[in-house]
Amino acid sequence: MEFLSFVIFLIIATALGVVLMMISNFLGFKKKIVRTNDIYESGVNPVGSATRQYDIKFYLTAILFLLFDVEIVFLLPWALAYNNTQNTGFMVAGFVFFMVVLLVGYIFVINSKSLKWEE
Amino acid sequence: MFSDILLTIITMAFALMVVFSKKTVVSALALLMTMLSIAMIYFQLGTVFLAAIQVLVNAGAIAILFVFVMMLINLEQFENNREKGKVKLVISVLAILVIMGVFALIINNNIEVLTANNIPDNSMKLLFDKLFSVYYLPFEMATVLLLAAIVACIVITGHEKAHKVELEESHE
Amino acid sequence: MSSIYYYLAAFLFCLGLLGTIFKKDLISILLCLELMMGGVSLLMILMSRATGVLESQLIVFFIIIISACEVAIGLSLIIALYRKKQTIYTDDIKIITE
Amino acid sequence: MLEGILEILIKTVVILGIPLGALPIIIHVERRGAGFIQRRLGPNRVGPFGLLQPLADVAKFMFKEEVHPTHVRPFFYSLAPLVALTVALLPLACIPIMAPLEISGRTIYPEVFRSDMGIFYAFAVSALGSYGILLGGWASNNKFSMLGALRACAQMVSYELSLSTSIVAMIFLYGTNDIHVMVTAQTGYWFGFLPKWGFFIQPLAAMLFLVGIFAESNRLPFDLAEGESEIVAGYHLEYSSMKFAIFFMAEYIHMIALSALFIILFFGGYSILPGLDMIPQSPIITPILQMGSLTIKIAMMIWFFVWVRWTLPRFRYDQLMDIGWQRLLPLGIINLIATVLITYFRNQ
Repeated sequence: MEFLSFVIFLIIATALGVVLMMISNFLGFKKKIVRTNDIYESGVNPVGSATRQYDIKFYLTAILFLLFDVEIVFLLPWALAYNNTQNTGFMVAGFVFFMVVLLVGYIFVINSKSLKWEE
Repeated sequence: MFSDILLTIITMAFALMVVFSKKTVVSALALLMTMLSIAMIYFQLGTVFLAAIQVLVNAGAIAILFVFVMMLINLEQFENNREKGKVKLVISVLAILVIMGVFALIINNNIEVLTANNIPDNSMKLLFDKLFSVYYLPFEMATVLLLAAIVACIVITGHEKAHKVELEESHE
Repeated sequence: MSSIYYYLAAFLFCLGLLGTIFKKDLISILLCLELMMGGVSLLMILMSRATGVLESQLIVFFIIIISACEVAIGLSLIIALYRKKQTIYTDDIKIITE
Repeated sequence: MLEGILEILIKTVVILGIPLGALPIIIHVERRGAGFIQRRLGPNRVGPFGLLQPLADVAKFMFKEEVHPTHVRPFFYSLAPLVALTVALLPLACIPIMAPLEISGRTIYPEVFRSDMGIFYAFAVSALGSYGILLGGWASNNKFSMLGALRACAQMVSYELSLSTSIVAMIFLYGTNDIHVMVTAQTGYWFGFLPKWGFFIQPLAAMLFLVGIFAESNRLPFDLAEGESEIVAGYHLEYSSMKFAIFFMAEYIHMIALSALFIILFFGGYSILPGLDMIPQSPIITPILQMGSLTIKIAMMIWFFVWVRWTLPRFRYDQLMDIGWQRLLPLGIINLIATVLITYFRNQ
């Protein structure tokens, strides 16, 4: 039942977007001017291609996000399990170890200056 | 029953797209869709928590990383020069068909056992309790593994300055 | 529930294997490895459902952690290689090392 | 079975209809609010107080020429707005607008799909929000779009970390994932006058979450994705007419959904506002009061967004990343450690 309701919601939400996009396709004003369809670069003739090499920092941000995200995501079940267990001391000791590891990683990242954006 | 078949077909279609699509960016996006449909299957099987983790980590972070890298590397300068060793392809497709056949035999012989549902309703709570009592140590070790991965990533990609000097030289 | 998901898991694994063998660029190889991991995790959850053993769901947790590490390091290596040699094809790497 | 499907359909239509119907009003409030804050008039010509302006806008969006640039990747170019809108709508599925109703011995839940993993689900789905933007920027095949999309993505991803630390702290304190249990825990008063809202036990987490919402929904002061002075309009530069409008809607709906989550975690969700609970409760009045309270809370949040937007200038990109990684993330981690240790030692 849960799954069914999710699927129905998903289908209706997608259908909504499709219908909205169709509306302007049918009603939209149509006029063919060649220059309208050109690439936009502040009104001048476009230079080079858009698929150039971008800054490595974007990529480093994403990679560090992935690793930190995995760590933090696994804290969520920990928070739930803590409230079910009697053995809280053990849980908190593990948590402190976990956090120490996370902080060591964090300090390493900050020290390596790979997330410094200004030159 | 119907939704099982539909989800399977969707997942298979996206998985085929991952392998056979001509553009690598398209295959990365297809991988994202495969991950999302696998998450739907998890959801349908009743393991909502694992579905959420799958969406968060596999679809939310790993797939985004692939897309980012493709935008960084400027893949379109590489032409698609995959050479096709026809004999190798035929042999490995045959081998995979044999593997699938063996699999099908095993599944068909144990079909009652395999399609049973033996998970209790509050399985997530039990799962968490197990993870954070009996299997706490491996979990902590996995965290250390993540730390090692963070350090490795920074060290591998961290020669920004050397690279810049190189680029400037090549421009001149 | 029907047994069709078992076939799906096997299919994903085999397809990933096929891709890993035949793809020439490193990024596609990593993508196919992810497919294989997806197949294995799906099989783990199916088996946990069939046998009632919760531990196999825990394996999925660890697969997710390990695949995150693997992808991060693999992509870093690809980036480093690309900066050095301007290529991501396995054949070119072979030529370079010779 | 058929009855169940009908119930789901009704809930879906209501849950999707409310935010979509409220959108024109929100946009109008935003413009009039801008006028009010900057001491100018704002749109006031169409209809009384300019109230018909949103309708005129919708009509304009419908009848505008749809430009199909020749250099885009056509399939993904059309897919991107669709992805953005669908992903923005998904978190709404698990947000309850009132307490579960008891009708003839059957419990009817107000959210579209009921799960004890509600917060997880909403959080996981809203993490997908960056794909619409990334796809749009990439498919446009334009330098400005590409750069805007990359910026937006890196920014959303960085602020998600501090946002998730504050969610972990709140889940730890409530000890549950179930939204209804969370709201029940926040009903009532401390010392007879202070509402039992999460905000008063975790103000720091609330601040982190609030900043996170601004960054996730690309609102000013964090709207680097569309910084006009640098990259013209960012990822939706090549989009026109309804496709542009859909991106716009997706941004607002993302904002509404995240505000609703914020209210559930920190301001008591649908629990009745202090003052309104003087009204005598009955099975008919209570749900209406709950819906009203939730609406008022979300409206206050929206007004707060408008207020901030027209007050603060935009950050620079390096400042933005520094705030995310070097200020908010350590604050979140320290807050989490402090919360856990204090709770542990208080229970000893």
